[in-house]
Amino acid sequence: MTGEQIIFLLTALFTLGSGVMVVTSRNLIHAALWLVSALFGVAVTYALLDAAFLAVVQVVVYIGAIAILFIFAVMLTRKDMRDQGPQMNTNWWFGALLSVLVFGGLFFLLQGWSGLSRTASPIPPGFDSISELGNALISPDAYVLPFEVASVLLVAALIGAVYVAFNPRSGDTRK
Amino acid sequence: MNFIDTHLLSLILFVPALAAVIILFLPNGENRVFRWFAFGASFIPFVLSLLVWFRFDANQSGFQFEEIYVWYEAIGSSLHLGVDGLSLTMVLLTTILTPLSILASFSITDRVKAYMILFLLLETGMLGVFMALDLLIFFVFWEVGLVPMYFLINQWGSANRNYASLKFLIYTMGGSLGLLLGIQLLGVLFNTYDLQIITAQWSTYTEDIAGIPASTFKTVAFWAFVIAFAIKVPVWPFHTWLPDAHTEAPTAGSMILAGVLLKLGAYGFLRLILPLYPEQARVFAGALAVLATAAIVFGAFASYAQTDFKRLVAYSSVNHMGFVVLGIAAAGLASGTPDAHIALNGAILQMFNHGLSAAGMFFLVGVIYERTHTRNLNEFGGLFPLVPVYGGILIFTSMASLGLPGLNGFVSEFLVVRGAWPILPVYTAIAMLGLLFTGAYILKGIKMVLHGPLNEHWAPAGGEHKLTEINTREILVMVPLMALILWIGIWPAWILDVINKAVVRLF
Amino acid sequence: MATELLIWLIPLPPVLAFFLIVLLTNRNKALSHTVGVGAAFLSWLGSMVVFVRALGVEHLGEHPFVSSVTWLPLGETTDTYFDIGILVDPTGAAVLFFVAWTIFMIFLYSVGYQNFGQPKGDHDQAGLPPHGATVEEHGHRHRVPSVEPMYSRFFAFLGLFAFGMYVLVLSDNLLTLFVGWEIMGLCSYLLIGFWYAKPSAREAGVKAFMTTRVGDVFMLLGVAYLYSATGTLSFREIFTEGVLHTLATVPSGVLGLSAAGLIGLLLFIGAVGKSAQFPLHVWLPDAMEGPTPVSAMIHAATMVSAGVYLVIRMFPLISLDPTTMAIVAFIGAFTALFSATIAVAQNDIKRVLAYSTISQLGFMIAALGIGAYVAAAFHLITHAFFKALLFLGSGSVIHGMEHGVLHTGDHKVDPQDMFNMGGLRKKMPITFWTFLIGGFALSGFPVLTAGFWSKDEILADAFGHGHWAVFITLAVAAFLTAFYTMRQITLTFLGEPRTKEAEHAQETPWTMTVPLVVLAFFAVTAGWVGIPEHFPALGGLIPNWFHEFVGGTLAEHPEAVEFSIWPLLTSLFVALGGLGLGWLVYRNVKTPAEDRLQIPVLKNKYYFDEIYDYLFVKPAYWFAETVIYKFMDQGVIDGFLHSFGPVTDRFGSAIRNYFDLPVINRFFGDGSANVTYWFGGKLRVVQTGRIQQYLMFALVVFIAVGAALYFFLLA
Amino acid sequence: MVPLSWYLIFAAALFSIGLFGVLSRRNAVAILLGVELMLNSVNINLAAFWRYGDVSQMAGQVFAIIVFAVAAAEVAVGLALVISVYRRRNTVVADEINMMKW
Repeated sequence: MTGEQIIFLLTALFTLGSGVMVVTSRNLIHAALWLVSALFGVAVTYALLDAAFLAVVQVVVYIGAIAILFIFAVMLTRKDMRDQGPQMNTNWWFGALLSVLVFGGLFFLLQGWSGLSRTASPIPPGFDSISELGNALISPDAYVLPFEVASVLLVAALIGAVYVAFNPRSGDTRK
Repeated sequence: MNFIDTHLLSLILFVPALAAVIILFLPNGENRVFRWFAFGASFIPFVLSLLVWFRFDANQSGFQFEEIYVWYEAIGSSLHLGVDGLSLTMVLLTTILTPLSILASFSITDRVKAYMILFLLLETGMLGVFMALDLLIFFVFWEVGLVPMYFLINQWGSANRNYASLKFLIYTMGGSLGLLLGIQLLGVLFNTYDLQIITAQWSTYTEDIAGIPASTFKTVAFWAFVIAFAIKVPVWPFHTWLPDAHTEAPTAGSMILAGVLLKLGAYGFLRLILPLYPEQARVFAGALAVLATAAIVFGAFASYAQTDFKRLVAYSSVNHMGFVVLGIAAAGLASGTPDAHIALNGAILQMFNHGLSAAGMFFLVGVIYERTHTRNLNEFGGLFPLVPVYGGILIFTSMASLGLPGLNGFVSEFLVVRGAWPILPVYTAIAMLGLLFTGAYILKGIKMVLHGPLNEHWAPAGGEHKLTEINTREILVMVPLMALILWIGIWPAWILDVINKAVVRLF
Repeated sequence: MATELLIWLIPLPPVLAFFLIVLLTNRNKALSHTVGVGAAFLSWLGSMVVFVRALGVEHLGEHPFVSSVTWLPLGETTDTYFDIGILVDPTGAAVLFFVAWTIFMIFLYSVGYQNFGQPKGDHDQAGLPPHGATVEEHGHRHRVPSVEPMYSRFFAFLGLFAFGMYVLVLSDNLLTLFVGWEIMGLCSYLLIGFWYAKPSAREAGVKAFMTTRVGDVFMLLGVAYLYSATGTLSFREIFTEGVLHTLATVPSGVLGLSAAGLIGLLLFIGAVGKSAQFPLHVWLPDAMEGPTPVSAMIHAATMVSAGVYLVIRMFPLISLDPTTMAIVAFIGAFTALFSATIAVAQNDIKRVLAYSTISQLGFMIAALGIGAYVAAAFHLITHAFFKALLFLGSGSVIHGMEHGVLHTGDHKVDPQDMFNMGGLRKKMPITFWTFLIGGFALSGFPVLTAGFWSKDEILADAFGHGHWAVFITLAVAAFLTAFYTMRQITLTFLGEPRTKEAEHAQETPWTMTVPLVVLAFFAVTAGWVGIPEHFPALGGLIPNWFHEFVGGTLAEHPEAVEFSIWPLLTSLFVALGGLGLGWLVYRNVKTPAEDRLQIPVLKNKYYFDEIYDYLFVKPAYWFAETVIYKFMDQGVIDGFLHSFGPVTDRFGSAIRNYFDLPVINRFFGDGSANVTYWFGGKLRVVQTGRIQQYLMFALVVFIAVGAALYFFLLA
Repeated sequence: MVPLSWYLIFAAALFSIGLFGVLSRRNAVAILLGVELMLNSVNINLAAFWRYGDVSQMAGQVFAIIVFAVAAAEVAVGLALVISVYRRRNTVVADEINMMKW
């Protein structure tokens, strides 16, 4: 077992453990914080995969923005947290069963796939994945269009979010 | 001008429909505008058909002024128009009678706009039938004509109009079901609806159709066609819609109904049945002659029995159209012989003549009805001194209807009798009984309306006539009719020449 | 002007006058009669010119005046065109002569008869005879005749009538002859019903039209038959040996007649209607409802002669078949006797003449039936003159009587009843003398009058050819003719006035008397052109020109019958005997009661009107109304059609009740809805609105489908 | 070297955990947390396939970045909705937000 494998296993265990805590914590703040740790684990995984840019973005965007957003949301709906009540709905066992089934199904499918035990070829020397990614994102021959569409989507989502979350009553008072 | 030259028929056909659409968009209110616009619009086809008449080369065989437009390519139907001597005569009749009928309708005050629209649509429908050289188009226009007529009767008719209009519509539609089926069959069989192609092939078609011998099939199809047209003509015993519809229709409606619509049926006989089913026509000519004779005789008798003036005139149509069918039956039995040609000449001329005189008669009944609000012959009597001009015109038109020599009806009736006598002597002889009673009912009409002691009800009271004389507009309606009646009576060659050349070539 | 062109033009003035009067001048009486009489004069002038020119042509029979134009294009080539044209052959010329004269005279006479120049009536109205006007003269009021309200119209109708007659006479073919024939029929109808507000006149007009129309439709058939058998209607083309031979040999298939026989019979039936022969005679007496000039012109001189003229024209054809000839002879002879017996019992001055007309036409028909072509034509012409004269004379008498009626003011007195007259010879001398001449001509007064010569020739022909039955019948009829004529003259003119009205009768104006004089002249002289060559004493003084001339029309020149004394003696006896007996019997008769011949059966014309009414008119109406209209059309046919309504309704109800409602609606329609409803109701618990449950369902399905796909497809 | 299967199984496991969260948590915010886990597992897959395939083809990474963007958008809108619903109905419990049912 190589060191890399050990690091991977640790990271995976950490991430999965955090994930389990995310979905099982009674306290929502805790759950959000567990999410941060799970996301961090994913960032490490990216790093293991030589996807440096993704790892950085994971940290900056997910942990820095999205997770914080969650914590804000949790706090804004604090009054109704009901930490005391059941955090699972009545069908949680069925959800668990389904999840296991999905996992089992995926596992089963993966087993039958020939490329499963493929190993990664070393990164060719001089290959700069970050600059390649940058080129790919803005090159007209590659992915500039999806990239732009994604940006439009983001703008739309933000405007929509503002609109949806906008409190008309507070709007009135501001007037 | 070039456009007009090459699209004469379609212009004649669609100008009325276009005018109807324009009237639809004219602002409501001023009835006068609708009237005059409709009159003017119906005058255009008349002028154009005169143009066609004078440019028509009677010596040329086949159809002239042909136009073909894509219509329904998938099933082989096209908007194919064209006229020969036979249809041209009918087109001319239609375009003459329509403006006159519209002029006669100037006294309509109720929903003039709708009335005029329907009338113009009616003209398009009728003209379409006469011009169509495509069976499907023929059928389409055949049915198109029904709808405006139905509404004209139903909306502007007199007391019993609902019954009459429904009877008219259902009866005619019912009859045309078989026609539609027959047309479909031909269309499917030949993959085209073009009349000329079908005529050339169907009359000699001998193969089995769907396992049924062609002759059996043709016999059934023949009767389907015959019944459709016989109802329209109408031939006894399919005639009872006619007195009801004619009686209840508004005056101009009756004029067109008697003047043109009945001719559609006879035209169908001539254009479709005789060319398509020469064999069957020969076999069943006897049956047709029986019906025609029955129409002549019973029509005359029934007319004689009427006390309703308009109904009397309506039954006279049965009587007169019987001669048309008699001529057709004779021609069917002996097609190709000179006798048959003479009979057909007579039949076609009779169609034209009856169009003139029946329209005139219905109009005159309408004139007196408008003034007295009754059609009951027993309530008239002795009106001649009050309305001398009207009386004179009535006698003149009645005499044309009676078939007085020197007026148009005689020429055609004589030709039919002359043509039918060597072919169907017995029926012709029996038909003479009808001719005799033609006199009886015509004279009854004159006697009960004009002659005799004055019915005091209409007597001038206090120096004022309750009954006003026929007015200038009404005289203007009658003058062209009377002029044509007299002209054809004295010198029929101008029209008979065209008819004759067509008949000799066609049959 | 070329004679042919002139002949074409002869019929035109009257018809132009008709249109002119109807359309333009009908408000101006003077202008209207000027136009009318002027037109008649022009036609008369043309006819006379043609007649004179015709006399100058040798063998006119072989080279008549002809001219034709194409009229109806029929068939492919120009040979098959139907031509119309004019023809003046000797018979035509002779007929044209008398037609032109009588028509012109009657036009002139009408001016006076319709009271031109008299004031407008006090209470006259269109459609009724004028009732007289009151005028003030020299301080006292008196009644005078008033002018006819429809004066202009009368001349218009007369003009149209004259047109019809000229067309008939001048036609070279049967079709235009028929055209003229029917136009006259129309005018006859219009003129009989001229005073249309009188119900009797109205009925008489319809009766005349319908009765003659019975004949006309047969005639039309005959024309059609002839046309289809020969391909032509032109007289000259039909009367060629080949055509006639074919017609005579081809069987018609009816009653064993040849085609010629059947055609002849059909045409003859037309003539029977027009010439009022038995059994279609009933209309003519009633036709006397019309104004008297009409009676004179249409119902004595011209139109009724048209029937005889037709038979004369078609004689070469009709004479081909002996059966037809026998029928013609029988009908003629029977009618002659039969109507003479009726005439004896009539009191109306015009009705007597009407029956006498029928009777005389019977003479002509009978003559034709026995082959006496020339004699018939001769009698036709002489009869036209003297009968027109008699009618006009009777009109004059009536007119005079009306004066009397106006004078006394007693409108109950019938100015036409002969028993109200008497002694008029002093009051109306011109009328009397001319009437006397006409009456004697009618009776066949020997030697002097035209009637004698023509009637004698008929009798001679019958005798000479051995037609005994016809001879005897006609002789008896001639005797009766003389008898009733003398009865009429005696009752009307002789003796003393029997009523005040008769005392105040007046002679009529010159427009009426001049025609009387002119016609009287012809009533005498017309006979002199046809005196048989072998007649004792007179024979040969004047050549038998008429026989030569008219006989020339026929291809085979008819032989003049051999002279025999017996028919001559018979003629003399019946004429003189009848006249004498009539005078003897009636010179002292004052009232109808004293008249022993007022036998009901005769007076009521053998009840023919009633019989026809029961046999034809009423059944026809019953048949038309009850059987055809009420029973067949409204009952059977409409009933059948109306039954479609209930049947369709029942059928539809049945389908609805037994198929649509239970099967379609309940089972398929409601059923499927119910199942869906039930199913939905069961299923709706699934719709919890909880998104997580939806997701679970989705996943379950996804897993299930995915697993199934995997195992069934991939594995 | 870590075989590809490890990454994939790891991603599958994370996906299932997220799925369980989505299916089972009552709180709407917690559901969104589960969604985030699922998105991340997908991203791991994308990155892994990039790394184990032809590294010069940047599709995997590009796709991952786009998923980031979508995730950000989803979170923004989702949380906005949650807050909006909370304001109106005073609840963020998914079971109680069921006014769209029949």
